[in-house]
Amino acid sequence: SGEGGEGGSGGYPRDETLYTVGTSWGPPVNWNPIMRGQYAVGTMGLAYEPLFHYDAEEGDYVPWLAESDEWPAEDTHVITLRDGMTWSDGEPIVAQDVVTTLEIGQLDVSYSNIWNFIEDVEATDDLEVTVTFSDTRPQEWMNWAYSHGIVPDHIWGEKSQEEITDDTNSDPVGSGPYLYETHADDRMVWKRNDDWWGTEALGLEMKPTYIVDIVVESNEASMNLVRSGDVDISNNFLPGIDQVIDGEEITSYYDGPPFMQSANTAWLVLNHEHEALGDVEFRRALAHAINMDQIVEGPYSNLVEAASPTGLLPQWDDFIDHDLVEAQGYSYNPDEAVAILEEAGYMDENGDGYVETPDGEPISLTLEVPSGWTDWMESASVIADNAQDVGINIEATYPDFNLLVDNRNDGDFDMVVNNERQLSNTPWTYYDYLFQLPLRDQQTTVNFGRYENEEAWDLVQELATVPADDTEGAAEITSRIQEIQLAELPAIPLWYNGLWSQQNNSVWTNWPSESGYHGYAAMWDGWFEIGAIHTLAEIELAE
Amino acid sequence: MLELSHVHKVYRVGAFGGARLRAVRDVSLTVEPGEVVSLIGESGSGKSTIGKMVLGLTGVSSGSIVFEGKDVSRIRGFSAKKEYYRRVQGVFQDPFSSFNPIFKADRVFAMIRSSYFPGVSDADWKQKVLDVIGTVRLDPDNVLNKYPHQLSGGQLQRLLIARALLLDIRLLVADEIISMLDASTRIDVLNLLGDLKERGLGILFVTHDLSLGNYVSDKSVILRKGAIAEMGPTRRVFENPLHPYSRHLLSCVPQLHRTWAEVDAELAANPPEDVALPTVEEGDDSAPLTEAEEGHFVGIDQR
Amino acid sequence: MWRYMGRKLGFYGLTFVIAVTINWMIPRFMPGDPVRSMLNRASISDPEALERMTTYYNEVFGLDTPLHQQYFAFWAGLFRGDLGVSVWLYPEPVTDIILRHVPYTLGLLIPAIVLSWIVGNHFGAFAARGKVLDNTLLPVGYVLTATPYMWMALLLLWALGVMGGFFPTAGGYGFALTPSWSWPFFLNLVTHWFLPFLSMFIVGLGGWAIGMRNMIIYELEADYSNYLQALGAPRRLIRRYAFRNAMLPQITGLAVQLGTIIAGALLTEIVFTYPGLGTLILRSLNNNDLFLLQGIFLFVVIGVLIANFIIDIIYVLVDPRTRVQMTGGSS
Amino acid sequence: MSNIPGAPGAVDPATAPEPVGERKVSETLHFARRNPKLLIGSGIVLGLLLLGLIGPLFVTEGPNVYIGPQSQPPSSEYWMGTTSFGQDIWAQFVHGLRSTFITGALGGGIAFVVGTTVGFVAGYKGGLVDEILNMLTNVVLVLPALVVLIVAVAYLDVRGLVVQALFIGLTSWPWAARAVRSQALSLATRDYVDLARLSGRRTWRIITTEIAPNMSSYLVMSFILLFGGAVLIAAGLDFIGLGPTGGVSLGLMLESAVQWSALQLGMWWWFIPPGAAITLLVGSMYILNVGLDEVFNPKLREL
Amino acid sequence: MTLRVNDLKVYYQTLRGDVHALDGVNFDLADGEIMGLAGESGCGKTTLGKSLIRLDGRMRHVGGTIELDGKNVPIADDRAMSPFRYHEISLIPQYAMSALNPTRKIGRMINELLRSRGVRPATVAKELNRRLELVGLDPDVLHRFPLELSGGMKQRVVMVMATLLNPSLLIADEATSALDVSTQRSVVESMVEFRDRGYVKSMIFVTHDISLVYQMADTVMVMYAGRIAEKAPASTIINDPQHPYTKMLIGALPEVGTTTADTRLEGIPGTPPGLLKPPTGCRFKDRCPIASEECSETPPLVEIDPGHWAACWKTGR
Ligand SMILES: Nc1ncnc2c1ncn2[C@@H]1O[C@H](COP(=O)(O)OP(=O)(O)OP(=O)(O)O)[C@@H](O)[C@H]1O
Ligand SMILES: Nc1ncnc2c1ncn2[C@@H]1O[C@H](COP(=O)(O)OP(=O)(O)OP(=O)(O)O)[C@@H](O)[C@H]1O
Ligand SMILES: [Mg+2]
Ligand SMILES: [Mg+2]
Repeated sequence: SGEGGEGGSGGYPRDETLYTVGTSWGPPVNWNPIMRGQYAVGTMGLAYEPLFHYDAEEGDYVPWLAESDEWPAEDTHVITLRDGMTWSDGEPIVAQDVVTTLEIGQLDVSYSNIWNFIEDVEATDDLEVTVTFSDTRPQEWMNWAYSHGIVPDHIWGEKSQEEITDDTNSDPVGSGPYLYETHADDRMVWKRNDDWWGTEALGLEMKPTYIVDIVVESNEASMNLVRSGDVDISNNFLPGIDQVIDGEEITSYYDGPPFMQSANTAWLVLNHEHEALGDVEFRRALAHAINMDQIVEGPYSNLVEAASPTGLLPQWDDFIDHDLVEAQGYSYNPDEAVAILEEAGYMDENGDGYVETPDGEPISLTLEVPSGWTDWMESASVIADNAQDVGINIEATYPDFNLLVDNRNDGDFDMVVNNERQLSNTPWTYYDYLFQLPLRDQQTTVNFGRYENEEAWDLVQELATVPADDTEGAAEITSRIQEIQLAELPAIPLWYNGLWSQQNNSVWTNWPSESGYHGYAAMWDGWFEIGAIHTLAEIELAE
Repeated sequence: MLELSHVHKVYRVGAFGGARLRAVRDVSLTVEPGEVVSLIGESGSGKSTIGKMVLGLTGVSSGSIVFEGKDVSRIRGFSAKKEYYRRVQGVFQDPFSSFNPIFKADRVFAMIRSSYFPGVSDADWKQKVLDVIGTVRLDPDNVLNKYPHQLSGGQLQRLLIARALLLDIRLLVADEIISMLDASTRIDVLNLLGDLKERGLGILFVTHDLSLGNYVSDKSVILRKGAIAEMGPTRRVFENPLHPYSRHLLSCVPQLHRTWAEVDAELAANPPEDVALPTVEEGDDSAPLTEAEEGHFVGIDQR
Repeated sequence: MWRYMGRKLGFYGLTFVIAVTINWMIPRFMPGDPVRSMLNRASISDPEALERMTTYYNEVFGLDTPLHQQYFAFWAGLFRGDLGVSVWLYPEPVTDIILRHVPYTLGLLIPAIVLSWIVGNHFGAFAARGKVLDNTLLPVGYVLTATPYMWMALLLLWALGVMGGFFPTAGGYGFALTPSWSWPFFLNLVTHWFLPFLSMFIVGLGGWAIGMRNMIIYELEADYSNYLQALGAPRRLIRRYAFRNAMLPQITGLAVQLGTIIAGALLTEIVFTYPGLGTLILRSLNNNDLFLLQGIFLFVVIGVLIANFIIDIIYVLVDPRTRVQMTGGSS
Repeated sequence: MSNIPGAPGAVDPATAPEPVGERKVSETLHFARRNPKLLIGSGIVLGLLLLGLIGPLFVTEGPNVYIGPQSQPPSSEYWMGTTSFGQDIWAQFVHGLRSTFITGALGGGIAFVVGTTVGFVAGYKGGLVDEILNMLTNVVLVLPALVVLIVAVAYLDVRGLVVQALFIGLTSWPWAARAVRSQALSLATRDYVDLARLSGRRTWRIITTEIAPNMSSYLVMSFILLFGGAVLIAAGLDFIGLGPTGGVSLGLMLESAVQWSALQLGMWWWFIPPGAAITLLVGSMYILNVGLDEVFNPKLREL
Repeated sequence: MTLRVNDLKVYYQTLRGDVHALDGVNFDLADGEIMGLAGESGCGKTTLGKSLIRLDGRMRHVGGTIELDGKNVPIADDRAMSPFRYHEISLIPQYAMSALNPTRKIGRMINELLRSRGVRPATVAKELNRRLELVGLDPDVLHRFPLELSGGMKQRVVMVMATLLNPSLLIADEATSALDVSTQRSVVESMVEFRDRGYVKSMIFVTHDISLVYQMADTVMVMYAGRIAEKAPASTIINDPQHPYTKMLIGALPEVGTTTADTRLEGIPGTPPGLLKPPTGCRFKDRCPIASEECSETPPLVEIDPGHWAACWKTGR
């Protein structure tokens, strides 16, 4: 490559530096861990850390800043911090930091909804925090606890709402394994914190001295960089990467399809306020009409897998009721779709090739995906074609992303594709996403389809109260939820979006793989906390 | 019939109309039926501008132009203009650019017909056209159904006059109609003007050539820098030029039988008597005339 | 002369006011709400919090006052160099973001324009030398100008970057480097700059060559050329005069073409992910940061106006005709 | 992208357009038939047009349908190969060509109509009207079209071919207006224009029947340049993702080729043809224009 | 004898064939002679002027010879002509208004021209200033751009420039037609002055204005349709023309003092023939009131009086 001889030119030594790309889509401008979705890559995970991590492989919570925790009563959670940890400015990490972090949630920030169920938080000791709940929801609480970073009280304690939302926190004082080094419009550079508490406490030794995360917003540029070895790992969707992965120099988790681990589910969200879409039979017919293989093989060239009818990620296999799926699931079957439609009275009376409602009203639906999201655009047009093949008139449209979001939040749409929920500690996040009630004028994060089923929502709430480590108890509830889900099809799971991760092994090797170490090689927000941080310790220099 | 009184024309020149150019300054003159009035002057003296104003092709800055009792500069509206053109027509300097090169030459007749004689039958119209072509002494076979480039300048110029004659015109503005023609043909066109005069037409004849102005006109107006330097019956003006500028002009005209030297010698031998020229204040735009002898006026002296 | 400049400045001022007004109007009268799109990304589920934040951001972006106040506030901000706050990179000021990218665009544009103009003009003058040259070089020139900027960029990127591996394929400088005043850094900068520059240079070249060829043919037909020939002046002298005189309209051509060239630079940058304004435009589009987009628009307009003014001044300095007309020479 | 410097026809706005009489027509044909630039240029343009017109009739499936194996290089079955999803690039190509012609014709057409109207009115009316229109023209001319378009189009939620063409048309007319204006300005001083006014013709008829036909070759050339410019601008817009939503065009093909890593995967058959077609189309239009110029402009004719 | 033109034929090539613009032109020009060249438009005056200095791309030398000061002038050979141009034969074009490079100061342009013709500007600088003053120009004009001068001034500058190397022959093609009468007079008078001072040996003054020719020329040559009709001393042409064409032409000119009321002048009926396929015989015969049988033969140009040449069967002795 043209970058050849620049190692010695005052840059970062190549063999001490990990180059990453594909996570940030804009210049790093913000290191404020409270402002979810806006901060630079690594702000959460490399600089700020949560109380717990979650091991998605094992389904366990891993104490992180916390050393231990216990539930002395159903509505009380006592968390003890590790001793001897310090912030990067040298101040000790104490219980008050946790209290302050939680209390920031009383302002208008993204996690302010935890105060719906938290009653009080108190530093009962230098290192001990006691949280009491007005409404105990361990699954939801633990979700917060592992996904939100703790910030130092001595810096954040006195900040007002405005200071918190508008602060770029350009000199982040965190607890994590890396320190802010520098940034430019197209890169974010982290330097290893050699005093990190975890080296000793967790036995984790971070390999790269520097992590340079590069901002490149086009996947083709990213592809060039991985192929040339200018970067070590790319975390964006690279169309055609299947032709490039050779298992030697360029690797991903699997050597063959689907190449990537699954990261989240893409759902076909249906607007239940629409006459036909509100009819479960119609939905069922639609579900049968979609040829997922065509999407998987076409736009994705086998880089993704078709989703289970439950939509739960493979990592949540324990929560899937396989017998139920066997009995009640569906698969691509256009004839079946036609039959279902016919039986339910959806027929093409006017001869335009498309079915009408039983009342004879013509049906014409649009499937919206954001303009410019090319893989989705392609997929949407496949879905529309599939549906048209069984007589359902669906047209794929590609509005601007914001318009789509507005429409979606307002309930002003027929169908959209959405994948906002990631892999997490609990399928509760998915069910919360599907069934949350009550409906509001604006559905900004969940239940875009405005599906109303009190029974299902009660079950979801019940799931939230299951102790975090009670997998079986949870599985029992998820099975009951799935029964409703498969009968009702509130939304149709389409495919599992991959944890896009492709690595060039010429400098760093020993990346997570099917045959090797089972972890996640991703710089994505939220993934360090479910195991990706370990990857930084696992990788090794190539010969 | 036509009376210009204290006509001014100011052009705005330069982008944003920054500068002003006084092309015509306080011009007053009359044209009577059956009278040929020559407007004589060097390039840029405002001759064409006067012609254009009379024809309503450009506006008048101040003063009035009255034709048969109506103020021409106040004619508003398309149909009023059209009526005016029934009475007043013009012929321009360049016969070749007076015809749209992509159409046949006799289209100028058809335009008159469609505007003014929509009701006339084909046969009547044909007769009318043949009549006027006869009047201008052209052979219809030679000129009809031809493209402009197939005709000579003289023919074209005569066609234009014929075109004007299709209408019942009272006044013809002839702007340098012969300056582009060859010596051998220009005289025919000039003679034609003489014929028209006989028919009672008033003619405003614009020229820079003194001998030509002299040949046809009853009254001559010598213009300088937009203002009248001298005006009077042609013979008087030429035999007894009163304004120094007119004298200078006459001395420079190449004459066929007298050389410049002879002319200069003559002038030196019997120097013309000087007349008192009218004067104006600095910054005054008017250009008054003094009547030196009957009907013979001199204007201000502009340096 | 000063009056002329004053008038020109007046015109540019007016253009600027119109551009600003249009720019101000677009987000306010077209569909789409920037604040909402910003909140959409923040994934706030609590409806009350959402409402409070909407109010807050409306205030931040100055969308809460009556329209005319917004308009004046916009102007006032403009004079303070304040183009508002980016939605995408909230809370960074738009001006700061743009200023970081401008040097790259200028660094690409100015050499590309100047060099393609100079080389193109000589090339064109050379082509006008004879029929054979004319008939072979001319079509090449036309094909070059007809090439969409991004396609030329793609071809070069593919051939010399991806396939050949001679040049880096993205970015403004190597990712291993931190900007410094050192030779290695400078060289690195140049290797990244070269392909985008080359592609703009090549496309630009064709246009100027053709323009020059047409102008010079026209000048060689002019009366003064004819007269010089009649007086037996050698072709060299005549060509020199013709070239110089043909150059002058090419200067104005530069002003006319500026918009196109800038558009070309933006597209080229996008192909090479070169961190200039073009890439920034694409990013602000993809992230729906309409405030940033507006800011870039204003910047480009100001740049174009300044460039036009400079070209005007240059033109006045080199063409005696305009100079004389302006001082009101006698004629 | 609206014009190329010193584009043919823009060379010399002062040269009077040639008249086209009968003789001229045959002469023009004579030169036209002998002008390789004209012949080659129009040959390619017509060929591409034909391809865009009838090509889509011969591809059975829509341009975006997955019909074949993925990422195939050109073969006898898929003439231009397939995309990474197995779309037939040939089908996309012919459909894209068609919409490129539509955008060009529509965008160029709108720009042409606006530009010539503004140009004619400004040039013919002169005075204040001219100054205001001229100012407007210059303002639009100075603003960089693509950037204006990006900002404007970015606010549109759903974009179509027609809207795109409309926007392009509304931003790319000024240089045509300027050129037409200067031509009209010189033609409006022709005597036959004045003569038409004296014949009682209305303004718009004078513009359409006296002035416009005399610059028809010039107008044709302007349209061609506007067409080419519109195609290039449209391709630019398409390329940055502001193209018509859900359509096919050569620009969109380029965009998707880039987005789907055709460069990195060496799928040259995906990004070479659309760019080459645009270049070829616009380039041959320019060459055609030089040819036209050489045919119509007597100064450039060669025996 | 300065110039001897012998049976000169120059054609224009056009699509529809050759235009016989000069079809056998013979004349002599004596030292110190100013010859006015008159005739109707299109008769070949400009062509003749141009042939003597530079044929443009479409002109073709078909036949005939030109001798200047005893040397053959190779008009068909552009390269061989070069030494003659400016040094021997010079030109004041009709388009003097645009004959100067608009972007060069006049002085600089003259210097560059001189240098390119192998003359050191310094050697003629004094002469240049003197001549400028002679024609009434401040030498300061050399520091100005052409745009800053009026038409008459430019005309004079071109005149000075064209004659700076004292050519044997100066061709002035309609050099004063665009000027106002008073300017015209002063320019014409300076031309005569130049001849008198010997700056130019002889001069061909092309014009369509016969009265102007009378003011300055020693001899007048009248052309008709690519041929010479008559050549004679100026006063003879005006007062005693012999060729019927000349007679009619003179007869058609009004004079200051004549009016329609006194005399009615008559033009020449008809139009000159096209030169694409010129008629055989005398080209004027179709318009000639005294044409007869013999006119279908081409009349030779004969000297009917000393210094008076005419091409007409009727005038021959
Ligand atoms: N449309 C115009 N705008 C500005 N100035 C004009 C316009 N028309 C004429 N002029 C100016 O007005 C003055 C008088 O012009 P006009 O055409 O009347 O002169 P003229 O006497 O006819 O000259 P010529 O003999 O050259 O035709 C000139 O200085 C001319 O430049
Ligand atoms: N470039 C040309 N191509 C073809 N024919 C030409 C060309 N130039 C002149 N002619 C023809 O040659 C003949 C002589 O033209 P020339 O210009 O010498 O006439 P002229 O006497 O100078 O006329 P004028 O008084 O109008 O200047 C004319 O019939 C003319 O049509
Ligand atoms: Mg005039
Ligand atoms: Mg001539």
